[in-house]
Parts: sequence; structure tokens; C-alpha cells
Amino acid sequence: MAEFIDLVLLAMLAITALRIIFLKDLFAVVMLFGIYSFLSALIFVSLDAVDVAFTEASVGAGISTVLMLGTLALTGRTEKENQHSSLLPLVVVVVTGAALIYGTLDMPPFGAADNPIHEHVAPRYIEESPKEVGLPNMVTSVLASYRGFDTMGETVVVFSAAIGVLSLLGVRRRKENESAESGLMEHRVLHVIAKLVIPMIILFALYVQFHGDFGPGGGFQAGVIAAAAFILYSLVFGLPRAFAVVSPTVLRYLAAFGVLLYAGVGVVSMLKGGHFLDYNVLAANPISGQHYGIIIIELGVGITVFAVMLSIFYAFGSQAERSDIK
Amino acid sequence: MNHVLDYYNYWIVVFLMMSGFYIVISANNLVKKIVGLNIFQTSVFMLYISMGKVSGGTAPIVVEGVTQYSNPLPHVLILTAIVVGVATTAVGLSLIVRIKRAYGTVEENEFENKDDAI
Amino acid sequence: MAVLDIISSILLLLGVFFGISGAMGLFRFPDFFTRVHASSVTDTLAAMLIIGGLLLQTSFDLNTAKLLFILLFLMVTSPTASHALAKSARHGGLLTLPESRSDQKES
Amino acid sequence: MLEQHLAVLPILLPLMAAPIVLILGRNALSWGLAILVSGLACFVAWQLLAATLSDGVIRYAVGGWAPPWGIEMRIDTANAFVLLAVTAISTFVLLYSKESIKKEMDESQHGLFYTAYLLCLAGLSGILITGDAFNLFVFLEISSLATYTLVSLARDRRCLTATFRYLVMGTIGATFILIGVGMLYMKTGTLNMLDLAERIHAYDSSRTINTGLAFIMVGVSIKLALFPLHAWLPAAYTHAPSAVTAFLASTATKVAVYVMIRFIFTVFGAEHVFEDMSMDWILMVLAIVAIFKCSYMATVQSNVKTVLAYSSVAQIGYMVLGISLVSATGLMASLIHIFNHALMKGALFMAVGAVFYRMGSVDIKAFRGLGRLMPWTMAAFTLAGLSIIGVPLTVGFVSKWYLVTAALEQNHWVVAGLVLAGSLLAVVYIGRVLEAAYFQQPDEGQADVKEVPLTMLIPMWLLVLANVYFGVDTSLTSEAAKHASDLLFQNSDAISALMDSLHGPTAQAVSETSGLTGEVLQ
Repeated sequence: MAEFIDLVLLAMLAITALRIIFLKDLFAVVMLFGIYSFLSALIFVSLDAVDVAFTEASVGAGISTVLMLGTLALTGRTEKENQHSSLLPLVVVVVTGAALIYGTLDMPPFGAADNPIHEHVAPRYIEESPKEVGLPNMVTSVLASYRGFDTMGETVVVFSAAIGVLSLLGVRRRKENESAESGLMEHRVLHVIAKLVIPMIILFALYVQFHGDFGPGGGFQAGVIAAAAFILYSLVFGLPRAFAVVSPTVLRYLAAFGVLLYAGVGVVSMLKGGHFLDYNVLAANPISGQHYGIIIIELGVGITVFAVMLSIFYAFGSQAERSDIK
Repeated sequence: MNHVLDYYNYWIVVFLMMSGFYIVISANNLVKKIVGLNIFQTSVFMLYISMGKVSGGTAPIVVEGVTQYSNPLPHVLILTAIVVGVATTAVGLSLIVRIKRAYGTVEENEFENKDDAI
Repeated sequence: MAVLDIISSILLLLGVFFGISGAMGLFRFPDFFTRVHASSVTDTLAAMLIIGGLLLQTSFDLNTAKLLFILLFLMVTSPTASHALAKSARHGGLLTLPESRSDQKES
Repeated sequence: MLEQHLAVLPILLPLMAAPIVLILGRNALSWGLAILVSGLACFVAWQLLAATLSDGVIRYAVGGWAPPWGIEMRIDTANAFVLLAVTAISTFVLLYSKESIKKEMDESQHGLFYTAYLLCLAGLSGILITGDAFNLFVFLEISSLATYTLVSLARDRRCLTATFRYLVMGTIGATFILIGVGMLYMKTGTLNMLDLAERIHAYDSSRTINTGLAFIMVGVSIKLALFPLHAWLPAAYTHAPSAVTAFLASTATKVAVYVMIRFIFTVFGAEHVFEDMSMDWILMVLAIVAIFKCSYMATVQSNVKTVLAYSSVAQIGYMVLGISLVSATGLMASLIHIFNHALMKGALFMAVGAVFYRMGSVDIKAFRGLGRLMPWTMAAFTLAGLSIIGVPLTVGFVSKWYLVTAALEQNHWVVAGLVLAGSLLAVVYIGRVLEAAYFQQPDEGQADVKEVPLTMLIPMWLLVLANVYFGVDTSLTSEAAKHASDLLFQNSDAISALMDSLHGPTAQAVSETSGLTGEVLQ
């Protein structure tokens, strides 16, 4: 049954991808990409990767699609016809694909429990991590503790993206007299619902942030969800009012602070005599040390991701000509 | 037949990857290129997640009475990779916005003609 | 128990039916507003029926609460989304099918 | 106490300094902090190199989790050597950049420049030091994203399209590496490079592994701009701000070359890559084509930055050629050239940046008569240019010397001849610029062009002096490079020995291996 669902989803993905190749309407292309992301999130769920699915849904289908739509609003929505010969790309792709298929022929069979990857490193994560790290969610244990350095790198990647977007677009503040016109001011219904929903979203973000040790979730997803709440706010009430709530400067500091918080935990553990990011030494008892470490670094990730996603949105939003929406 | 059952998942994923890759290298519109890049990457993520699956296993969150879990390591790697992907997308898209402002177009062959070579 | 199962299956089947009919409508209806109307059926009625069916399948624990939350959230957001869509389309100058026909006649 | 943590400091220092720089926001302060951090990282790299030369490999388990469960930092002579070059150049370029960027980007962007610069440095150090294949990917992306930012900071609009092309190519490259690493992981269940090397050959059939190898090689080749995949490089280097070009040209591609060396020699084993997959021929042909095609391209460009960018692609050809000779001397030549080329290109791009600072253009026409107007800058350009050509008493000569020796050792007479012929093309493209500078009259109204400020001249001349110093006294570079290449070959031999013990040695393999070790001993 699981295989059947898998197959149907994969077929839908293939159709979506093919459709995207031939469509010229970029708006449709971007929406189909959002669908592609959602479908792959579903596949991740059916392949037991709940944390990944959560992230893919919030990032791929959420943030990426929003940013792409924002770009389209500024660059126009149809792709022009072109006389490019598509032969060379096709050859490259066929050769690469053939190489990959050749590579799959020796792969360990899909889903078999005795594949090398289930027998070497991973068993320790599965068997020992609840004892060594003390968390039921193994993904969080591996992410935050065993491979904590990767996660720090990931936080820094997000931070670098913010630096890139800020240097490219900057956040332009609008003059005061323009501010009254921006946003969906006329939409009474939207205002009421947004006011109702935004606290719920933020509450949910906090839940995801601090429940990530026990269920799917963690700093990254929480950061994106919290950013989504503020994005909704600035869509409905206009960027100037959003700037008044969280100003771009504050976001800069927050983004930097999150990275420093993460690296700071590593430095503290170095000062306490352990290796970098060794949480065991943070408290008298290694398990509680791991707990402290993971909670703090997840908080660092959450803060940075929230700040970065929101400033990226600000950067795109402040570019847009808002005169067409009223 | 056994072969097909073992590998069908990987083959479709390879097909998806290659459609993304094709969009990246053949598209003329920059936004579409970025979409292609995302599809390419998302499909690579599927490759990783597929290898982590254990038939009959459950999500790697400790539950009483379950002994067979899927492999958590690919999940962790892909969480990181997704973030890297969105970071690249954001930077790429802001470049597109700037290119539009500087050249007035986001079609590759059009702005190529507007400058001298190199 | 069996009664609950039967009710739940009926709800699920109804949900699926409305989901499919919404999708059909999205394809078959002639203009934007009727299409939004069709897709909002999927958003609201079908989703609620399916979640209702799933609610009866749980053993009234944490999952029930989570499903209830999702239900609540959907009940608030999906109609709003449809409303915003239709209103924006109206602002953007989109006409319903009869309106655009009468426009053509006049001109 | 810090001593045991030396191994993470080159990553940690710039990585933590970057957000602080963003918070500080004051340009002068940011500049000071960046230089301080980069200098400290350079000092640490020096300590690490000394430590590896005397005590061998340094391993550091991040988070206290033993590899392969955790991520380890693994420093041997080879990466400490490259790390030293990267951090040293970065410090010099930072010193230089304070004046240089004033002319090339807006005042408000300077803080972001230093932040991105430090992030890039952290990423590059991370790539060099880490011992984990996936962690390498993460740091690769940090450095790439920072690089895109840095390149796009210039005022010229063409930098945007150049960056976009670079971004697309770079992301494809990174994704290929991700696929390759995935395939290796799928077969072995581990991501730690040492562990990978041990387990890769434990499986009798290796189609998946070979595909993984091919994808990693293609991905890395994009990053290091190996010949047919170099299209992003000339445009990006030409339109980036001068300080950025000086930094990237002398570090980013070098780090990618090191990644290639590392995967070939410590993960897959040279024997597998070169004999079973005959990668040596592919690499050799591509390298030679790169040397000639791109040196030729360099001779016909009018923008001097583009000339030097194409020259960089050609020089990368020399490095890859050294790898493809499959001998300890060849590898040593590559490593020495990584270090030396960083010195030359750093100095050259700084000199060109200085010309841009005064003239506002780097077209070859702008160089007319500069020999008299900007004597110090042009003298620096001349010396570094001679070094590119490979004139004795410069570092360029040392690199070529080892490369030719390595080619002759393997009886590749033709290759040795081609290396020398490639230098002739370098004479042409450097000569054109020198001719304009020294034998042509300056245009009207440029008589008041002055020399650039000292903060630009000093780092430029320090690099030029380093060019001469390491050209005369080769003990440090050659000792480190020899140590490193011997170590890499030992690793590689250990891998093939492991392979033999697993699958039963074939007579031919044994004789080849003993031939290799024989050369190492000589």
C-alpha cells in the first residue's frame, strides 16, 4: 500500500515537472513549483522523514514560492519565445541521466533493512541516542548534537543569504505620506481574520520550537513559521506598519545574534574543558548538559532563521510597486 | 522484475532530477532557471530520503514497542540541504530583481546582447 | 465501535466526493468566480468532512486535539482565502461570464 | 588551553567575527576587526603547519563525538599548507581593500563587504579542514554564497549577470557533489572521509561508487574552473571589485583544487581513480587544452582583468596537470603551484586594482605610460608578471621546475615541452601589458596621475617580495609540499593495499604499486 501511494505521488511529480518544462506562463510555473514542493513533502512523509517534510512544506512550498512570486511581480510573468537550440542541453541531460541510471544499478535495493547505511553509522544513533542525548526525536539528536557542526554551518548559510540579499536589494524605507496607501487596507475581512490568526501562528511557532525535541520540528521550522506570521501581517497591513513592529535594523541584529548564540554555546563548552559544541560539559550531568545545549542552539537557529526570512521578505517587499493592489 | 521493484523509486527520482537539470540549462528566462534549480535540488533530496527508508520502519522518533526505525541520518543531511537551497534561491532571486532593474529584461539572450562580450 | 467506524467511513467518502466534485468544477466551470466557488467547496466542506471522519478514527487523545485545531484553523482561513481571491479579482477588473457577455453585446 | 582547540579556530574566528562586524556597522572598526581575525587565523594556520610537520596529523572531534558518528576536523600537512596560503593572502587583501573598495562600492556597503568576506574565509577554511564529506558541502555553500555577494558588490551592472551565471554554475556543481556524496554514502553508510576510504573498497561491485566519483569530479571541476567548465570564471573575475578578485583568484579555486586532490588521494585512492577509471588521461588532456586555449584567450583580451582571469584558468591547468602525472613529484608540483600561484595572482590583481583606483579603467589602453606615472605599482606588476611567466628567482620558476621534473620522471617528454611552450604564451599576454606601460606615451591629461596610497602599495609589495623570497629560498614550500605529497601518496597506497587484501592482488597492480613507492622513496 505504501509503495502504491509512493508510486502515485512520484507519477504526479513527474507530470508536474514535465508541465513546468513546457509552460511559458511563469506564474503557472511558480505555482506548479509550489505544488511540486508539496508533493515532495508528501513523499517525505510516506518515506518516514517527517522533519524533512515539515521543512520542505514550510520552505520549498512556502518561503521559496512567496519569494518567486515576489520576483515575478517585479519582472513580468511570461517567458518570451526564444530560438535557443535545445539539442545541447538535451544531450547533456541524457548523458548525465544515463550515468545516474548506470549508478543506480548497483545500489542497495530500496527499503531493504540490511543496506549498508542501516548497518554502519546509523544504528548507534537509533540505539544509543535516546540514552546518550536523552531525546526521543533522533533527528533532533543527530542534527543538534552529533552533527551539530553541520547545523551551525547551516545557520551561517542562512546568515550569508541575508547578507547577500541585503547587499543586493537593501531595505528601502518608504516616505511617511506614501504609507497610508500601501497594503490591503480595504479588506475588512482580511484584517479581522489576520488579527485572529497571527497569534495562533506565533503560538504554533513557539510550540514547534520547543517541542522539536519530542516530535518533528525544531528551530528551523519554527523560525520559518514565525516569519510567516509577520509576512502575513505585512501583507495585510502594509510594510510600513510591519517595519514599526519589527524594524529591519532589529532584524539584522537578531540574525547576527542567533549565529553568535549558537557559536557561543560552542565557545562555552570549550571554556568548560570540552571540545567545541560538546554539550556534555555544560552541566554536571551529561544528559542535562545535552538538554541545555540543544535548547539554546535550537533557539539560536530559530532566531537567525526568523530574522533572515523576514528581512529577505522585507527586501523583496520594499522593491514592489504596490500601486496595483489596493 | 525484481530489479524494477528494487529500483523503480530511484529511477523516477533520476528522471525528476534530470527534468530539473534540463530546465536549468535550457531555460532562457532567469526565474525559470531558478525554478529548475529548485526542482533539481528537491529531487536530489528525494534520492537521499529514499535511501533512508526501511520497509516496515517508522519515523525515527522513539515510540514504545517499535523496534524498526528508518535511518535518521539522511533526514538530518537533507534538512541542512533544504536550508542551503532556500538560501541560494533567495540570493538568486534578488540578483534577478537587480538584473531586471539594470537591463530591463530577465531573458538571458536579451541582456547578453546589451553588453560587450565579457 | 463499529458504528463509529461506519460513520467515519461515510464522512470520509463524502469528503472524497466533494473533493472530486470541487476539482471537476475547477476544470469545467466557465469563469473565474464559479471556479473559485467550486474550489472553495474542496477547501471547506471536503476538508472538514475528511477531518471529521479522521476524528472518529482517533482514540480521543492528543491527536484528536491536534485534528480539532486543524479543523478550527481551516474553518477560519479557507473561506477567507476564497474571499480574498474573489475580491482581488473583482478589484482587478475581472468580470463574471454573464457580465462579459452583456459587455460584448453592448459593444 | 587554546592549543588543543587550534584545529577549529581557523573556522571559528572568522565565523564569529562576521556577525559581530554586521552588528558593529562602523566601517573602520569592521576593517580593524576583520584584519585582526584574519591575521590570527593566519597565525593559527602557521602553528598548525608547524605542528603537522613535527607531529603528523591532527584530529579534532567536534562536539566530542568520535568519528564516524560525529564530525571531525582533520589537519595534515597538505591542508595546513593550503590554509596558510589562504589566510595569509586574505590578510594582505584585507589590508589592501580598505582604500580599494572606497572607489568601487558605496560607503554603505562596506560593512556588508567585510561580513561577506569573513564568511567566505570561514567557508574556505572549513572546506580545507573538515574531515567529513557532507560538512565539506556545507562549508562549500557558505563560501559560495559569500562569494556571490562579494562579486555582485561592484558598481558595473555586468557584475550582476556574471554573478548570476556563477551562481547557477556553482549551484549545479554543488548539487553534483551532493549527488556524488550521496552515492558514496549509500554504498558505505558513512560520511567521514577516512572511514569512507576504508569502506569504499569493501564492496566487490562498484558502479555506484564510480558514478559517485564521476559526479564529485565534475562538481569539483566546475568549482575549480577546469577547462570546459570554466565559463563562469572570466566574467566573474573581470567584473568583481578588485579586492574581491585578488582574494578569490588566489584562494577560492585553489581550495577547490585541494578538494579534488583530497578526494582522489585520500578517499578513492590514486590507483582506483587513475588506473581503473583512467582519469589521469582525461585530466591531463583537459589540463593541456586549458593551458593553451585559455593562455591564447588571454593574449587577445583588451581588459587586463580578463587577461589575468583567463591566465588563472590556464594556471589551474598546470595544477591539474601536476595531479594527472600520478607521482609524488607531480603532486608536490601542484601543491607548490597552489601556494605560488596564490602569491602571483594576488599581487597581479592588486596591481590592476591599483590602476583602476587611479585610472577608473583596467582596459589595456589605460596602462599606457603608467610605468612612469605609477612606478611602484607597475614594478610590482612586472615582477609578479615575470613570476607567472616562470623566470628564475621567482616562485613561478619553482613551480614550473617541479612540474617539468615530474613530467620527465614519467617520461612524458611531450608534456614537459608543452609546459614550457605554455610559458611562451604567458610572455605574450604579460608582455602586451608591460609594453603599454613602459613603451607607450600616456594619454593627454593624465600627467597628474599619482601613485596609490601606501595601504595599497604595502600589501602588494609584501606579496611581490614573497614571490621573490620563496623563489630563492624554496626550503619552506618544498619541504611542506613534499611532506604533504608523500603523506597523500602513503594514504593512497594504504587504500590500494587495503583493496588488494580484500580482493586478492593482481600481479600487475603489485608491480605498479611498488613502482610508485619506489619513486616516493627516491
